[in-house]
Amino acid sequence: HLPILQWEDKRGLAFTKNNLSYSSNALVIPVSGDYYVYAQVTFRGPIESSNKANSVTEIITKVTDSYPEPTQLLTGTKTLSENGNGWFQPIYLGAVVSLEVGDKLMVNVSDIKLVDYTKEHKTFFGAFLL
Amino acid sequence: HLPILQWEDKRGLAFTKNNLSYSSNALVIPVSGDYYVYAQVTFRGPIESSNKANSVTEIITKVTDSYPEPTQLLTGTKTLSENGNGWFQPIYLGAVVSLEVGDKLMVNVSDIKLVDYTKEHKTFFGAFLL
Amino acid sequence: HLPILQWEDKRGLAFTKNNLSYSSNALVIPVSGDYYVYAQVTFRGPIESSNKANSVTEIITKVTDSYPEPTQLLTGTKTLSENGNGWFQPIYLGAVVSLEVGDKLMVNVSDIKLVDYTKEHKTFFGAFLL
Amino acid sequence: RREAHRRSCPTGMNWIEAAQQCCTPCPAGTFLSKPCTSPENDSVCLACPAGTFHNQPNTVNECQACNECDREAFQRVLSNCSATSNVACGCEPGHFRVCFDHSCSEFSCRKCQPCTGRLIQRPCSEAQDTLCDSSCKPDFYREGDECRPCHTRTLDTCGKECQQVCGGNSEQGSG
Repeated sequence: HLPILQWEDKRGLAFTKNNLSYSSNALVIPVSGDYYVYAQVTFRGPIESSNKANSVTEIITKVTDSYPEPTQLLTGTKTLSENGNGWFQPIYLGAVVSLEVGDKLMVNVSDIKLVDYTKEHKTFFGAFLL
Repeated sequence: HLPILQWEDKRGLAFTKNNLSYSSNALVIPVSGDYYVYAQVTFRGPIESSNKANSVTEIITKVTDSYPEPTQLLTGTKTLSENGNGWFQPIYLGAVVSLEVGDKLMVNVSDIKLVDYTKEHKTFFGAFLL
Repeated sequence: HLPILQWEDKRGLAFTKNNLSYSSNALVIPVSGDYYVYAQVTFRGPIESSNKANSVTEIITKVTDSYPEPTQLLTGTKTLSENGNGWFQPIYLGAVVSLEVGDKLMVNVSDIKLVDYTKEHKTFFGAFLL
Repeated sequence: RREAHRRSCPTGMNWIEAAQQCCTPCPAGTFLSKPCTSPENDSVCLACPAGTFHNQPNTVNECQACNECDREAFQRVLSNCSATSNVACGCEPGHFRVCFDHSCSEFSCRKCQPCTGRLIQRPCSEAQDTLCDSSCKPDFYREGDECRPCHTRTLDTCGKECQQVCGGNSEQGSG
């Protein structure tokens, strides 16, 4: 599995609204229904310690009691063409998905070291019930 | 006109919610109102059979009884700089538009051969009534 | 501060509904609550008159009576790798934010000369109350 | 009165959901301000406000916004937006179109190449760049892929070809 992003849910712009709660890296769905789920991850590199990435990927996944495996809901994946010098790059994802109470939503990324988590307005994650 | 994408609306993550129906490549609007319309297309290349693309374009268009030509609602267009080697690239679009009952929404792309439609979490299309 | 984009709020696809209003380059929030705020800016270059940009940035900011400084709500920023020839590139941003009545939302960009303002379906800005 | 149902309007008439009526479309250049109250009488159609247009008969309650030409990128207006047609853009003199798609609805304007020291085979036009002659003009000698005037040559820059074209030494430089 790809690494899972952790999220700040208390301070600043954190987004836990309409009693969506956030625990162990996941948004927990309080009531069944159709949700617009979205996430943006800003990636940046190159990073010494991580091998030279030639692409970045962001995946919103769902973990549900009714199915043993995580389900990939939305995927944004892009090759990098910045050949070596410093680069940065956002990937935004958003769509309507049907969710059940207790389902957990997470954001996985290709390489956690490439994520720019320094500012909450650059990397964010949320959902709202329609 | 640019080619129109076809969509799977029965299985898996298909998105025809709140009685939006889908027929002949278009989302059909069941009731007049303001909708948040969105689509992501993941493009990938190069593809032998299609001439070397130097840009990719995704357009959400509206066809309506009240006007004889399609109207471009939202456009995402990007040049490619991956010079030859394999590339992939998502374009996400989303905004609020006023629609009438019976209006049809479609997604046009610059080159249908460059669309990665292998996984529904990479290329998707939907709308919800506000 | 980064330059602020001006918006057409009457003609064509532009509209302000449920008394969201637009004045002096800002969307004005009529009632407190959680809003999904979004904007897309299509950038294009190179432009002779502006020095060679190696990145583009779009920021949705909030100005509120309760705080003297604008707050950066959402940021999309990307390096350019199109080395010299003509390039274009959309950046889409969207998320839920809590807003108070009277708050003002604006879109700032790194270089206003690089914004493609020619077609309303390429560069747009909006919000809706959840 | 036959119940007019959606989608069963006679040809040349559009169904108006708000009025539950079939009405005659408004002419190009106008929009539907008030729908007809019966198929026999006319809708109220108003002219598209400045900066908007409709190039087709329609029953839309607002007009489309005109595009703008990209002045920063050397585009110029070929024909202004009118109530019945969108703006048409081209390139400023001395520039030609580089199309981004087959229909060339999206293009940038690039500076025409000057053909310094060469004859022009085909002048620059809206559609394509200048085509320069491959050989240099009289009194110009080739240096790499450039053509240089003989009078600018110096002893150490005037190689074999330069001497053939411009003669032996630099003092006698003709022209």
